[in-house]
Amino acid sequence: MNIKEYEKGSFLKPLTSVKYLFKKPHTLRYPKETKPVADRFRGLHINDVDKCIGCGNCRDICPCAAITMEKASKIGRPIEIDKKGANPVRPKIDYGRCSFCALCVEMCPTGSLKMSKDLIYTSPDAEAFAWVPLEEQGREPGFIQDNEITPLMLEAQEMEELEPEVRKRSFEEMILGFSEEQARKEAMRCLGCGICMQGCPAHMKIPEYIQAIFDGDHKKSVKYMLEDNVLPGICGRICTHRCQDDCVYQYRGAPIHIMWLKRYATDQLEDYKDVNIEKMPATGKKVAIIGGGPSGLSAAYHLSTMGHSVTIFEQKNRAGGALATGIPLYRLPIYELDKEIGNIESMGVEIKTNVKVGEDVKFEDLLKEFDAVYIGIGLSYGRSINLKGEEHPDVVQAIDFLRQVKVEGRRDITKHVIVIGGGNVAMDVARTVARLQEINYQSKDTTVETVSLEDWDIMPASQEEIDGALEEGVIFNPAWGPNQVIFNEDGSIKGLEVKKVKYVFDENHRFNPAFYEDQKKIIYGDYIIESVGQMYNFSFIPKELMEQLKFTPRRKVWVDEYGETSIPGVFAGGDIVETSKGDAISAIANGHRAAIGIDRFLHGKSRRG
Amino acid sequence: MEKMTEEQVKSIANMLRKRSLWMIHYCTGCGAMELPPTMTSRYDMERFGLAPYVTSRQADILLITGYLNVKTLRRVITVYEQMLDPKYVIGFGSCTLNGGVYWDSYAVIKQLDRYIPADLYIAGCMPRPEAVISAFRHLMELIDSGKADGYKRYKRNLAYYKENQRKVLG
Amino acid sequence: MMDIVDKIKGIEGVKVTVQRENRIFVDVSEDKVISTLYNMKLIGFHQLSVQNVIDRIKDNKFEIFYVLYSREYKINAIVRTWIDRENPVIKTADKIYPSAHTWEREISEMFGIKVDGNEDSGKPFILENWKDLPPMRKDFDSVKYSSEHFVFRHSEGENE
Amino acid sequence: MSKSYELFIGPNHPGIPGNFSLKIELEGDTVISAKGDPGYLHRAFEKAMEGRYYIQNLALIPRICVPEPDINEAAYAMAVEDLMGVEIPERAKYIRTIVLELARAANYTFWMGGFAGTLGLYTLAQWSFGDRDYALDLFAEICGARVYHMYIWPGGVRRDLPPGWEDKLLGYVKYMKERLIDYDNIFFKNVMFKYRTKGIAVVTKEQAIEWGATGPILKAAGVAQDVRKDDPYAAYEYLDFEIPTLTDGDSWSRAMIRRWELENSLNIIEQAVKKMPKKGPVWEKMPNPLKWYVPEGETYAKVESARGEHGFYMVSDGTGKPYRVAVRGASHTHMFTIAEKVLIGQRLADVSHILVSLDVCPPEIDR
Repeated sequence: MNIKEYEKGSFLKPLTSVKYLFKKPHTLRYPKETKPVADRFRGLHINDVDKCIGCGNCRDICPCAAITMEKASKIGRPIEIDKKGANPVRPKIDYGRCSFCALCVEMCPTGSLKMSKDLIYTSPDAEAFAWVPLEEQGREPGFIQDNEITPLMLEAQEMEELEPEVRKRSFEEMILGFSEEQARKEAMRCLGCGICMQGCPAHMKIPEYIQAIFDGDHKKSVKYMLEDNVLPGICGRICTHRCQDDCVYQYRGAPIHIMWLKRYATDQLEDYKDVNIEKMPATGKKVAIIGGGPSGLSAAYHLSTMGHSVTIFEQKNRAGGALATGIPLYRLPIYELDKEIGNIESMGVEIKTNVKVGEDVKFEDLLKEFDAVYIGIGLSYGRSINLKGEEHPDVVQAIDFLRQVKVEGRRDITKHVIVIGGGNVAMDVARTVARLQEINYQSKDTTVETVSLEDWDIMPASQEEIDGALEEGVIFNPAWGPNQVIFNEDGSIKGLEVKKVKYVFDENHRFNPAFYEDQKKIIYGDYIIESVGQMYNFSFIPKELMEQLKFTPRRKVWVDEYGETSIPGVFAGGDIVETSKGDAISAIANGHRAAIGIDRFLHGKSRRG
Repeated sequence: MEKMTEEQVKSIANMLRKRSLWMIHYCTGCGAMELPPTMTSRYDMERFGLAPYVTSRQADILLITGYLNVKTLRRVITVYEQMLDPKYVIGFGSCTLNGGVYWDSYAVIKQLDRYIPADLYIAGCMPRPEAVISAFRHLMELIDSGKADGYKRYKRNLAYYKENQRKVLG
Repeated sequence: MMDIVDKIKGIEGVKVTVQRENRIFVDVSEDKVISTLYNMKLIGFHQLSVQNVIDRIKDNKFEIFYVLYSREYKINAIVRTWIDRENPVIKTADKIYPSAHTWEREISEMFGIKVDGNEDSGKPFILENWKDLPPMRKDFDSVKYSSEHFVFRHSEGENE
Repeated sequence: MSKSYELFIGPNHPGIPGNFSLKIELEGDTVISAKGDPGYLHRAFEKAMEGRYYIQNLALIPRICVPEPDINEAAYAMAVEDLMGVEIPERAKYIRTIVLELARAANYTFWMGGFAGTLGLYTLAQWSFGDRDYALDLFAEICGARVYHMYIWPGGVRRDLPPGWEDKLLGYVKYMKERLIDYDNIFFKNVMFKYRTKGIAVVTKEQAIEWGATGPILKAAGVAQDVRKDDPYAAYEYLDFEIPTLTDGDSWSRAMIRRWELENSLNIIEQAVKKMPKKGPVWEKMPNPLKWYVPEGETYAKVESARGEHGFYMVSDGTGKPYRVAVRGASHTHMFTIAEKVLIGQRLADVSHILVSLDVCPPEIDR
């Protein structure tokens, strides 16, 4: 720049601007003319309320406290209220606060919230500046979220597990658990919205305990867990993790590994001495619990913290129910069970093992001796499907087989095994068989096949289990129904004849399988394990009392909202009641609920006296 | 008969008023940043008979451009009271409605209409020039229909406004 | 860089930390601040970028910091000192750095720190008619003050 | 004996650059003392930032300085990155440079209009405000807002440039360079401008250094101090540019420095667009905003704003919210230490243009 020229100054130069007299003005004659609005413009919001789950993350991140959550009934149009993993609320935005920073859009886990290109709104009414944004308001989307650049941490930490070849060789625990760094990173992802808590049958305080893990305070974390779940370490390994199915990250990325975070935190503690719920003063009341499964243990723990003295009657030689006998060692090591049951015993719960109610001790006597009785016997007997030829000794029930392997140390197996069923128990069986075959035969010339009515898409087993089984070499025969067992001439089993399934659920969505009778095949094998469900056995209850016990149409024990059966003072929980979804966490949840009910009953507050 | 003519005079006056509005040149907050483009060549609000003016006594519109600090509020009230009737107030953006991004600040008032009456608000933080022009046109409509009566409300409810003003100004 | 550090270390009573390239922290005790600043200016730190206070309420101290800059060496030096939170008084640095005068006015208003030698200390500067605690102190709760003195427009949504 | 009298200018006054007031004492029309009265724009930013998560402050920081918000975003992001030990991707550095320079150019364009306005030459005001508007539209395309961009955030920038944006940008640069000739003709080479500003409000080199001036005031007095050169941030170290200096230190020199810097900015933009990696990440992944714990420490991050050195002193105590953020705006010193002294002896008619010539930005003083 030549500064001299400027220093001189000129009278005439300004006159050159006269040329603009003859040029078209660049004035934009709004509103006659408009200019296009930028594609990423951050204007008034748009929200797809059907996609929105009301998680409230937009509200939490808003720097201006502009977002409140409006009840679904007030948003001006009907929405699906009982959507799974959703709160019946939707964001309402106060434009007397909003700073149009679009952090809410960046943080929206479903992608329902957007900003529009429209930012022209005037009104003389100051109250007219807050509304629930809807798609019907007809605004054109502007700023939307980007999966590449997002403050959300969409990717989950990879969990290390043993390689299929390695883990097959033994019953060693296959999931290795998070390292400290991984756990912190995974815990960091949590947004604390609490949508997961609804999915969890026990309504555990998930955001709180994840926050505590993030802060490195494992004791605080486990303390939060024990409030709702007395077996956190076990659930950290074998839970059906419904919470993860609801996690808001599922829409744009991978859900948080809530279960494994729980396992991480409990693994950091040798025992729970310092973190147990504080015990209330003794009340002198006595409660008997029949069955030492998860629901019984849960009820026992909470009752003892409430000051009652609790006795558990367990017919097997160790407490734990299905956890002790059914779940294979590679998923749940025995020391974990000992740790958590030991913790429950340390609260003063007496566990009487090898006591069978109805034989060693009479149910009527329990009713007399104790102030309340809790039945948590679970479904401990295998259900048969009345298969032709199932009376053969080489056709066994899954529950017996698993117990033999886990508790009695059975290690023998034949070379070709057929597992009937497509649920998680069937997977446990198949994978246990795969291990036994590896141990006995190094998997040389062995097969393990499963047969299930359900096709891949509706198979009840969880995807992780199916994937794990496939990795370990299990062969699947989905959408085949067992017809009859075929025998060799020497009386040993040759195989299983199966027929093709037409459909499993009829048009009313009821379980009512139909088959193509002409499409049949034979699966060859010499050992069949039936894994199609379990049932309870109430033979210990005397006949006159049994008549009083009310059942639901689905043949489950009827209980009120506090777990009390139709017999006053008798409570029930676990898999025998209808609220259970057949997993440990539901059993723990309704054990806890029954404990509250029993406490009320013992303090004379029972609904029916 | 006489009453009729008075009404007619009023409506003619309103019609004329809306076509020649002077806006006082007082940038009370950051919303004033979008005023220069609106005033000058790009959007040229003089097309609507609007122009900035320097003194309060001659101005018709007071723009509260965004957040209002308590210290500024005192001056704004003075300016507003100096302005002659009819006078109109436009609140710019979020801050005049409910505190905006400064909702937790000890220095900024949260609701403009508790201290002086506002005739119109514009959404945005900050509003685009198009929105500002829309607001001016909206205000003209309100003046035309006689709905922009903030100055009358101020007189009518003077005790209420003074009480609120005293509370924050001390 | 290192020769400057050595020069600063030569000033009496300072503790020098080199945080990274071009940034040095110089910690001094309360009574040595002004002499340190004077010596720093002699060394070549001609510009005071910012002077302000951090309320270390847990230690019951105010941390006063002066961000200095030397064009010659292209180094930022941050002189820090700590004073008691009860009846806080500092000495003015405006004879050394004229721009400190205004920062000190702000400090005295926002933290309630008396500045000896600064005739504007204690006079209203940014605030007007302020009757509460000095607002930048950690024990002053801005949200509480706002909800007591101003009225929020009520929004009906549920905030669980 | 002539009597002196006091005069209040502002806060409602067209000659005041924003909501700010000045108490001056005059004898005749000569100023004998001046005292600034800030606080009309005090919003308690530093307090509010202590109560918000690191990412939430993104909504606050651009509002500290209205005409040029990006410097705040950049300085804040640099402070957080420094505390966390994060290095941002190469492309993000260039994008930041482009954005900062575009903002600087827009700010100088805006300033020219204001400055010409205080001298009574309104044509330039009409032109430059209109031309700045195109820059604002460019901003709206990259980040969705004309004034408060919230585009630069810790870790890089918020979105990659939209396709075709560079061409539009270069088109704007070309347009502005042509317009600058017109600006020169109508204003900078205008004798009226020269007569009104030459020798007015002189800040000598010694005074400028002593009073702690930065930016154009210092450059106009002959000192080439610029954060972009002295402590390069973003991509400035890869770019070739000169720091303009003049020697007089008067109002004219300061205006010329800004005119010069505007051209400089346009050149830097051109260079940066050419040198920028065409592909690559623009953001280094940051933690979940609600659990964004910044390691304990203190740092001072500074950038060169249109007015001088703009800095953030940030203290973290290891939690998700900053413990203390102190903002250093260049205007703070320029108003109180310099303007109050420089105004003495000047004519009343020059007061408003001297304030604009020192580029006093009230929101940055009050915060």
